[in-house]
Amino acid sequence: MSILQEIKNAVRSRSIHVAYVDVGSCNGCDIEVLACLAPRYDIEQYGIYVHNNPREADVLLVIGSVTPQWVDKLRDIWEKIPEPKAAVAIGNCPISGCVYARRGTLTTPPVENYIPIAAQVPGCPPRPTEILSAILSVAPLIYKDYEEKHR
Amino acid sequence: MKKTVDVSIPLGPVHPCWKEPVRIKCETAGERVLRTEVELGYMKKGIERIMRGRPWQEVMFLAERVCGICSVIHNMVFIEAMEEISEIAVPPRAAYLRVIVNELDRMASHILANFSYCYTIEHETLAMYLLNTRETVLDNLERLTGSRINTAYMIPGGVRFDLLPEDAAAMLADLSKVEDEMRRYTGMFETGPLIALRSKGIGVMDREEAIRAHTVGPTARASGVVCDLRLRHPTYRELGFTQVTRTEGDNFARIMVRFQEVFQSIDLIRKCIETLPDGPIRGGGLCRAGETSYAGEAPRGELTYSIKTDEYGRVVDIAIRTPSIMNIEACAHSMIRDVTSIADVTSTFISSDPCIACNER
Amino acid sequence: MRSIVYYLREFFRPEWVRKFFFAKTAPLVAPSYFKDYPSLTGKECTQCLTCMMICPAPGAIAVLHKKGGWEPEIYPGHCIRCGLCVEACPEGVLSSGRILDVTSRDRTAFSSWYRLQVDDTLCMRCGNCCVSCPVNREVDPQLAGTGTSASDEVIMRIEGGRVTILHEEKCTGCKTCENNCPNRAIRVARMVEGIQGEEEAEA
Amino acid sequence: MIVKDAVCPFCGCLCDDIEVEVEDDRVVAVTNACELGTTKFMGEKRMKSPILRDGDRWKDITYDEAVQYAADMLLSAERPLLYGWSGTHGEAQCVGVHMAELVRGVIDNTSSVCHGPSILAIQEVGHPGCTLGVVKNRADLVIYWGSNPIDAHPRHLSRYTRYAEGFFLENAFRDRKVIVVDVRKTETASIADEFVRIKPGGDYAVLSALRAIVQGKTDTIPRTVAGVAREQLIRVANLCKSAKFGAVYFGLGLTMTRGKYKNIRNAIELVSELSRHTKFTISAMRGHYNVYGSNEVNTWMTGYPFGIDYSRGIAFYNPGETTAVDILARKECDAALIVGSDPAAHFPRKCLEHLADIPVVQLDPYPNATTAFCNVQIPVAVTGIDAEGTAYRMDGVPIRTRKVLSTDYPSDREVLSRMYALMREALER
Repeated sequence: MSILQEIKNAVRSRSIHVAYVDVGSCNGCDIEVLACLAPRYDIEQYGIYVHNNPREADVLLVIGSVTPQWVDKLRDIWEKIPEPKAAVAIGNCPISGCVYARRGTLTTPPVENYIPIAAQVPGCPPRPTEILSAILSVAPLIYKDYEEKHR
Repeated sequence: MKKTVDVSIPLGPVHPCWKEPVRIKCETAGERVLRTEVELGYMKKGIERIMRGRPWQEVMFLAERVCGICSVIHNMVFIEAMEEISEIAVPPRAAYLRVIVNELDRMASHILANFSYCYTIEHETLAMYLLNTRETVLDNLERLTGSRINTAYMIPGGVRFDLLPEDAAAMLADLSKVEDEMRRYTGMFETGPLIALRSKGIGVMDREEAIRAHTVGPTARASGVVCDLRLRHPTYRELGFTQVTRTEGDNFARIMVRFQEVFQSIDLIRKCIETLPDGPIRGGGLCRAGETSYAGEAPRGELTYSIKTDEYGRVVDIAIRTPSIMNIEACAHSMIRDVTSIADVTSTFISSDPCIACNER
Repeated sequence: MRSIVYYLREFFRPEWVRKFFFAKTAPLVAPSYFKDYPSLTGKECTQCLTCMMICPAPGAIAVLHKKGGWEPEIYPGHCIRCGLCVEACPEGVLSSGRILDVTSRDRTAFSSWYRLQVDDTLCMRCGNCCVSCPVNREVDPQLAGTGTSASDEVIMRIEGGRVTILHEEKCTGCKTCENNCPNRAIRVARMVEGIQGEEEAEA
Repeated sequence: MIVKDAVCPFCGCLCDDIEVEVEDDRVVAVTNACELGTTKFMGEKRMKSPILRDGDRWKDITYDEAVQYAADMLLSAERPLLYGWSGTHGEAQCVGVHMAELVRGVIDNTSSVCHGPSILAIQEVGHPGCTLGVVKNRADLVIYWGSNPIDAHPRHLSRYTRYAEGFFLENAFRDRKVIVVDVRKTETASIADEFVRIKPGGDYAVLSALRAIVQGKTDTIPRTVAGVAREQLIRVANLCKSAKFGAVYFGLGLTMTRGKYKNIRNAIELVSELSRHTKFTISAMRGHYNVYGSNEVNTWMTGYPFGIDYSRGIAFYNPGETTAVDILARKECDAALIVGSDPAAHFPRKCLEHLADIPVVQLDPYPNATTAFCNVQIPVAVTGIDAEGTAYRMDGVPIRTRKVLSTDYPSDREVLSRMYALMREALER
């Protein structure tokens, strides 16, 4: 492995731009992602920066079970994210639909049906600590030797 | 011929300023925004449809998940509506504990709303201060109920966990810390000249307009409307509750009302802990058939549950009216009228504390 | 000018300066009182299915037959960590946060009743409800194996051309039948009451 | 009186655990059976005696007259059609084949309009099938493709696939996965773990896509195949590959849609593809309780499963030429004997126009849509209720149905044997 590649790996895993998209959640996971910004958890000390702009993001946090409005829009957003990219499902909703996965619901979970999911953070809602450690654990795996893997 | 509308700019549904998907169409003439229109429907999950035919212990969790920010009040209004239907009495200790949890949740919600406003007007320092204080509030919520959000604390006829004396002491200590911090932040907000530039006199809605638009909660109270449903709640009346009202009706007033209500909540919790009666925390009682419409004061305003149950206590029909729907429409039509820039659209919209998840369910 | 003074005052508070130079974020741990996913305490499960009955999230908990007896299993991604199963379990098989301690001290519990209703006009008599019912499977192994029931001890069976409910009192309210009915013909009404025993004498 | 372990003569499941309560030679209650079976057991409004069309009225006649009429009709016909057979027992079907050979007629059974294409595909590539017991005891993945067992075979799920405790599965009900592939969300789909909704007529494409994924050529799959997202196809293929033992059940939704037998061929090839990774079987969801039996009986007596033409003196089989719909549509046949089926309810209009022109004799206990086309209808005993007989379950297991009632009605076999004897006598003379 070249030194350049090593530098790239190191830099990439310490500089993660995050976009999050709420495809029909109860807001619970949403504000727990926000709480990660709080100085208590301080997501930025790990080099994670929360944008809401898919075009400059590396990691997409998907929150919520998929509502009919989002079925096509979610794919569009995913395609707008430049490579290398990864999606992390936050909370139960994108994994199983949580309590909404019942008869009569309008949602169509799981999110895996629409975009590939790299990691899942179960919980309703997950604690900010769990979200943080999930993002931190998924980042190096994806960005390590990205060029080698996708040559 | 003179063109009145230059271009129609859509904001959202994915926008850095609002955390939930909503779309605002702004009709602009130059830099000025003439009219706005809010487009909803990105979060419709059909919760009321799912709720039908389910017993309280399932609907309770669905009600909580109508909105994750003000989950406690959804739980409380639903449970109190069921208690009204089934004529279940609540032990006094449980009623006080409910107030404590509800006020903690209200504090968290108000601080979050003010955080979003500060974030939107790019005052990130104050925003981060507020978010950190919110963590302290959530700690207390977690200590009492076991989880930070979606606490599932109230059940028909009582609450689930008791407040231990050592936790009560810790809560009082935390509350005075929060009060100190909040005093400082309120001072910063009140006196900050840059904040005043972005807040004072922007998004003004006067009293008549507020009444005509049926606004509720802090948004209405900032325009001088008396609308706090806690004035009618028996436990709050025992505690001697009075409403916070301001008269300016602009962004600044709406945020300041929330700051003041946080202090009020702190006082209420203190009073609750001091006068917490002894006794059981659960009275029992089965849910029965009946029909009622019950309203409570959510952090964003009046929240109404209209419920019809069958003989086994299952919800046959349910309709929820959440506060944000009135506030969002009032915001779009009364506050954001002929404002000077697009930036004011976002800040005014956030100042009315819209909750899209509540709204669309 | 006033704002500059304000910010200077803000940043030169000794508290802030101390924080700035000795910044320490809290370690990423959950407090002990956090209601995490229920874990097993090691006590014996009697397969009463109370946990499945009270669980508000679909597919979050199942009592499975493991080597050496029954054992509840929690499915993360479905479980919403409400702690109701912990509180409802009469044997204390599950534990989460400090719910067990608090409930045993306050003597709080849930008691429940169940009612079964079958809508004959919707029912196809496919037998899914009878065979999927965990109590039926336990009572009559023949039913579980072949879909045939000859025993009168089961909760419900197809008898006389309709789903006949024989022992409503055996129902544990797990709603497996309701979830596996393709026509929504069978409905379980669960009536749950939160109760509290008499306070123990101060000791 | 309670008759235990009766066999339900309705669908291909042939549930053999039915308890029938009989009082005064009437069925009063049925236990364990599904709605369909219960209704069949409790059936009322049976015909009292054979009827003969007399102008625009019906005339009651005796069995002797009716049998004589049928024998005469068949003997005088140039190209008689003997159709149906799936609603009767195997012994009667035997007699039917002999009869067809005697009068040099065409014998066809209902599979020519239901699972005929499946049989054609099986003739081409073989049938990796198994009995229902194997599925019950081993399968941890069941796929229903284009069939809705809750409506058509209600107890299939509870007895054999979804819920039944398996000998080799610890928590069978939890461990089993059910995938439903259909064009609409059926009742079965509502209790399935995975529902694949395809556009009508897209079965072949979806099967081919699944084959490609199983072969590892995932990158060749477009974003959607016949309305199914690529991700879902990959998930389904992975579910199939990771199963220990899978079973595919297909219904007319696969057989009788665009592509016909090529669909089934593709499905069988998918199964053999999957069998390189794990164990997989495929079976048809047969409709009538003894339609499998009619194929069996025809095959071991004539060599062909359906649509056998004896006009040349030897058995000749050419689906599309010697099958009932084609013969009727070409207005070839000049007499029809219909046993245990109701073609008038299912055949195209053109066929029915011809059926109305020719003499028709029907053997059926109840008046049905075909009655309107009949010259003579002979009420017979219902196999499994007031007659005994052998029937073949959908997986090819012969089951002897039991008699729960005693009535005066003759069975299909008796009526047909008498007819056959009369015809032989007449020919020998």
